[in-house]
Amino acid sequence: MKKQSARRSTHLAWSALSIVVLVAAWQVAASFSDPRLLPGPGRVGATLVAAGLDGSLFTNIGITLARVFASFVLAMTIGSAIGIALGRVVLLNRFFDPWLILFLNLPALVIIILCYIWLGLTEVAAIIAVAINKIPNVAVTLREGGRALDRDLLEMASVYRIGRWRTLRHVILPQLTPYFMGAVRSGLALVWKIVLVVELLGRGSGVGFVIGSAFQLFDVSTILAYALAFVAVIQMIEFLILQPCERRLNRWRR
Amino acid sequence: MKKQSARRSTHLAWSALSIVVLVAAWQVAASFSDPRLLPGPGRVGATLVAAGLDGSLFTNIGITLARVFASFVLAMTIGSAIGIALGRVVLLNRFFDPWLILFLNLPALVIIILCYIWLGLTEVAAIIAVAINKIPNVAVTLREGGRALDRDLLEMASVYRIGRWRTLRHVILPQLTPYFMGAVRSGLALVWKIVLVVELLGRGSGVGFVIGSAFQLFDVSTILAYALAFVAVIQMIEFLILQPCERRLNRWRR
Amino acid sequence: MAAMTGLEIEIDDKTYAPLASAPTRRIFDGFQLTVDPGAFVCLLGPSGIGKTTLLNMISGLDTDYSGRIEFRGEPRPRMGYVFQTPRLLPWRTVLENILLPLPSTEAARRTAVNLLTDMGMSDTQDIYPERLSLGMQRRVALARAFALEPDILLMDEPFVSLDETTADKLRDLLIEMLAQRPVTVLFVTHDSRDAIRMASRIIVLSGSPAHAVKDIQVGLSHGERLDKGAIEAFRGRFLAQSQ
Amino acid sequence: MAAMTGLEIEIDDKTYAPLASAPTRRIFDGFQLTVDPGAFVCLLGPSGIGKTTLLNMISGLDTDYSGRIEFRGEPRPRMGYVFQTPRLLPWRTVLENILLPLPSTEAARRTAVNLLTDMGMSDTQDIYPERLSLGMQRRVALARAFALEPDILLMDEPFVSLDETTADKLRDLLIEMLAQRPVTVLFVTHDSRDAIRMASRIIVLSGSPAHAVKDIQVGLSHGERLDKGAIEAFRGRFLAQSQ
Amino acid sequence: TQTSEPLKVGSLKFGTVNWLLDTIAGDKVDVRERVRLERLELASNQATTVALQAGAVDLIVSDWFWAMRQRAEGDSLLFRPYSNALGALMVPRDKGFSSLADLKGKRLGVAGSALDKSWLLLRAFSRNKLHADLADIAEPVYGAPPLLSEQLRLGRLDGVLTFWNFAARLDAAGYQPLIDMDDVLTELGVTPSPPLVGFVWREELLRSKPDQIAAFFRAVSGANQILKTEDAAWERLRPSMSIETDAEFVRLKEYFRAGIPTPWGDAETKAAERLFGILSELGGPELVGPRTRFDPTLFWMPKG
Ligand SMILES: Nc1ncnc2c1ncn2[C@@H]1O[C@H](COP(=O)(O)OP(=O)(O)OP(=O)(O)O)[C@@H](O)[C@H]1O
Ligand SMILES: Nc1ncnc2c1ncn2[C@@H]1O[C@H](COP(=O)(O)OP(=O)(O)OP(=O)(O)O)[C@@H](O)[C@H]1O
Ligand SMILES: [Mg+2]
Ligand SMILES: [Mg+2]
Repeated sequence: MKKQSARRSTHLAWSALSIVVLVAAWQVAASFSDPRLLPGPGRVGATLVAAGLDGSLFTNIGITLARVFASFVLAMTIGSAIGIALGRVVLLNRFFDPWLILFLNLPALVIIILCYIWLGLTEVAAIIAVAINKIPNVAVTLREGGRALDRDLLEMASVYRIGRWRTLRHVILPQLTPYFMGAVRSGLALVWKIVLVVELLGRGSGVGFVIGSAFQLFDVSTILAYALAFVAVIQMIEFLILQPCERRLNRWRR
Repeated sequence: MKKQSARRSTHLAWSALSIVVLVAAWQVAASFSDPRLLPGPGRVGATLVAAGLDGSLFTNIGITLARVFASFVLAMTIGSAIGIALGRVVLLNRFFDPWLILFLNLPALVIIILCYIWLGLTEVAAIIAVAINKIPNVAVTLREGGRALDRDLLEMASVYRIGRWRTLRHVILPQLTPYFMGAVRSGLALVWKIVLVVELLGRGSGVGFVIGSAFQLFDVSTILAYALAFVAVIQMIEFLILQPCERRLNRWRR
Repeated sequence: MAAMTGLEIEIDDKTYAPLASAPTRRIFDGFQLTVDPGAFVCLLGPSGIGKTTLLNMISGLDTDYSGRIEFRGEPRPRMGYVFQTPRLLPWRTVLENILLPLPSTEAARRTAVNLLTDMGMSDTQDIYPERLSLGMQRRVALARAFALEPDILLMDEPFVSLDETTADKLRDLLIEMLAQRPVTVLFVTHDSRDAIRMASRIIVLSGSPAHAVKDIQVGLSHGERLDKGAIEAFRGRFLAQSQ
Repeated sequence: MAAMTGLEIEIDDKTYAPLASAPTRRIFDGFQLTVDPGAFVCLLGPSGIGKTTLLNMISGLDTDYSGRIEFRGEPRPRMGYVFQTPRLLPWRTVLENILLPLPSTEAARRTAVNLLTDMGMSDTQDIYPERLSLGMQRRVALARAFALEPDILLMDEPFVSLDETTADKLRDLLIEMLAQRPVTVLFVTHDSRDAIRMASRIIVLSGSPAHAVKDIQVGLSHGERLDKGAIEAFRGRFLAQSQ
Repeated sequence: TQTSEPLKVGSLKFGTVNWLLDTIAGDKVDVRERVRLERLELASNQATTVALQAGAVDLIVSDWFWAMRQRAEGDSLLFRPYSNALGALMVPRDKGFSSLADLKGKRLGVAGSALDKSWLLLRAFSRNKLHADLADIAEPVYGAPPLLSEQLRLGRLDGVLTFWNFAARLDAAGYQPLIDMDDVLTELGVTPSPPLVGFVWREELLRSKPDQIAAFFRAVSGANQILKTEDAAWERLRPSMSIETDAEFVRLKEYFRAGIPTPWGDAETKAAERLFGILSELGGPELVGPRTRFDPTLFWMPKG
């Protein structure tokens, strides 16, 4: 029966230890290889500081983050709605299953090109392209959740006629939490990766743009610096938003 | 109480209808736009037939499919093991959570470049690169599943001392089925998309390579033809493997 | 005051599909039952005969049968169903669970809290159900059904997992509720004493497919119902050979 | 033959952490109980007092208490636990559920099938549990515990949801099993008749934190146990005021 | 005084086109020629073609095969050379490779794919010279140019056929061209060797922004002139060239200067037609496109 804050701080200690070990492993690996090919933490750190000082790091991460955020929200909302509907209504699923498989497996490239061509090389096109890429993934995950719902509770909801909205809110959504959290986590990652491609193919700013350019010059240090900076941001989101959220949502568990 | 076969055939009818509607929608969209930018079903079909006749379609799809399959199996096995372990053992999760987030968010490009650099431009490097990209996604999904396990049943298993292996097989894995199926579906799609990138960057064959070349020539028709051919393969896998499998696994549900 | 609700049940055939290697089970075949408005009907019968199935059909959960089930009085009566397991939402607190089917008014809240207090669970209203003992969860499920002020109350062995004192208290609560509002009750139990103590009519099911082997009007007075001797006597007279 | 297993229980403190806005509940505080090898101990007590908690601690599921629970005879006795809910694996058939804790031998399989037959469930062995009635599921859970040939048998209200005939059959089965092998039984029930009929010792829990308010050796003969009058008399004498 | 609309140019952020555009801006050639340029910098070659298709830019740099194919598909593009520089087959200086024959059994990196134009030409060349297909006697490894350069440096490859800017950097790092694409073309009878890459834009642009186009090309040749003769202009570019060694800088400058194109004339068109013939024979419709015929009207020659 530790206190809340004590638990929080041992948790942080573990994370810190983990990161230290990771960096050490990286350092060891780097010391065995050409610094051009795998620059060590020091070198990447220096690149990071330089990019931070001239401001380009923050601008680019900021821009990318805004795109990630916008398309993530769009994709999660639409994807969850589609997934739950398909998971609950058999006929809908029968009909739309092939569509889902199509969009799930359409290469990102195809969707991105078509979006850019149709909507122009604009911010809106970029965000829609990313969202379209991600929506089927969310839908597929939540559809599984929608199928695995507890029948006892659904029956209870139907006998007590609590209505669609309350059923959704009190009976269905809480059961989907783990699926949703899974979709959020791998979704955030996926969206960010697609944003990179989208930026590579048609934006003149953002981390994807920087990484793409750095790849042309084979500047691994810059690639890693930007990638890690973004990972750090996600790590923060995980700590400050996702985990507290999850703790709250799982409070009821024995 | 319809017979099994009748049910199967109405199911097929629905799918057929769905695909017909999809193609019709595509035709309509295509007729409103430049055939270079969005070729209609006829044109893409012609490309498909041509590619099929000269055999390149089958070779390339075959090669890509082999890569998809190898990396998929690798990623699902390792990813599930990691996910379940992290979901069940709190300390492991505390320690490895930052690693997972790192690998989850490392851009595909970074992993692919590093793999190619370290292992050479080889088949093994390609498959490992794809697997490393996918493993964290599987792990994250299954970790959520591992956390949401029914505690009553786990307690039963522990009191009756049925052992680790039986607990895993009879108590844990069946509960993870929906998470696993979600991971399989979005996983297959993701792996195929990463294989495309991997082929684009360092292989001289496969669908990704063809699509990459077609993209350079802005040959949307070939891109769509290959993408759709692959989607058709996945659709077959869905029908012939995943759905029967799922029906079997869900037999027990009321 | 709501119109009283009667029930007309006519099940021509209820069969569960043979699944896996299980044999087809025909549960009901030409089963008929008419329940008068305001009646308190107890269903007795061996385990696995189809009592829960019957309640599920009445509640509308199970529609996969041929026959008809009609309500008289209210066409869409308010229904309370105390399932055989508590079926609480584990992610909602006790109070939230009870309030779930109710309108979000202060009055509803007061009713719920009072019910909990009457059931001896006043200090649990903010607890999540998995932290309660099973008997406590059952009481919450009962409170949920009572709070709704149902026209028809289906109860599937509501008083198991409860000690005799608590069960008595709940019986009183139920009887009190029935005295205030007219409710038609279908009450499944394995405890024939329970049945005699409360029912206006006892139906004993038996056989496969199930049919009513006994259909007894319980004409005991309030006083007799409180007298253990009278109950045992009734039991000896009507139910001794039934099971 | 396995050594008989006794139990030594000394719980200094068992408290559930206060969660959300629920108050801290101290369930046991200086609770002591010694169970002789081969005893059949019935635990009676109001709902929510801590009976299940006690069984969970004995079974090793709950280790979050201060105190000690020791087995005498076997240090790691084979344990059968009939939980308050059936806890069957819904994705395994009835037979697979029973075989789960057993070695994969033909003998084990025969035992399981025979037990099912004795419980009147011979035709259900290949059915998935969710297709059974609750009473049938409970019987499967009982079969699982019996098939294991346990040294200690913990039973949490095993005979609820069963009609009186079936319950009697199961009681006989249990008694038969006890006659063949020495088993130490802890049996939670709310049915004092059940307790008197079977127990060698009855412990009545009460209060918060819980303590034994009565600890009765039941010295009835086999004949008396079958006699309803004797049981009612015993009940009147020892348990009347207990609840 | 500039009231006209700007000309939108799409280019690779670290591409060589940017050196030209930077010089135009740095030496105020644009002001002199009275053209306003709006630059969209992108991160990959594909991105520039997408930008052109999506109408986000007026003008990009690409190769004329691509443009001709698009033209055959109905997209009326025009082309004007930007650089004569072609790729080269780079090998380590110290391994004693002196001719193609030495590459027998070696691992050979090929930028792009099996359908890369330089690779097809090199194979034709080897068939002429060695009477053997290079694809058979050597082991080709296809990949992205940056990856190939690294593999070569790591010694995992014995030679790399790559684009000129990658070749230049390799040249500075201890590698030499074993064979230049110029020589290959000459051997195959394509003379003068026509530039492959150039500016590509839509015909409409000649109507909507005719003055800007003319002025832009004047500015381009002005800037080329500056880059050809003045080292100071290069010093200004140096920070954005991501140079690691002085040698790299020198090589890049040399290669660039060597590639500054001469005006396109009829001889070039002839050579291009011949090249097209060879390549469509080697690569088939997959390379040039099923509907593509050689179309001399692609090559824009300003009047006067
Ligand atoms: N979903 C189902 N699929 C197939 N068979 C079922 C299903 N539900 C119940 N049954 C069968 O129907 C019969 C009646 O079940 P029901 O649950 O109605 O019994 P019950 O009278 O309520 O028994 P109990 O007193 O044990 O609760 C049982 O034999 C059971 O095996
Ligand atoms: N996981 C838990 N967290 C917090 N409190 C709990 C938890 N489990 C049980 N309790 C509390 O402990 C008390 C005893 O619970 P227990 O389940 O042991 O009761 P019981 O005697 O078995 O009751 P019943 O006869 O109703 O099954 C109850 O008041 C319950 O609220
Ligand atoms: Mg039942
Ligand atoms: Mg209990």
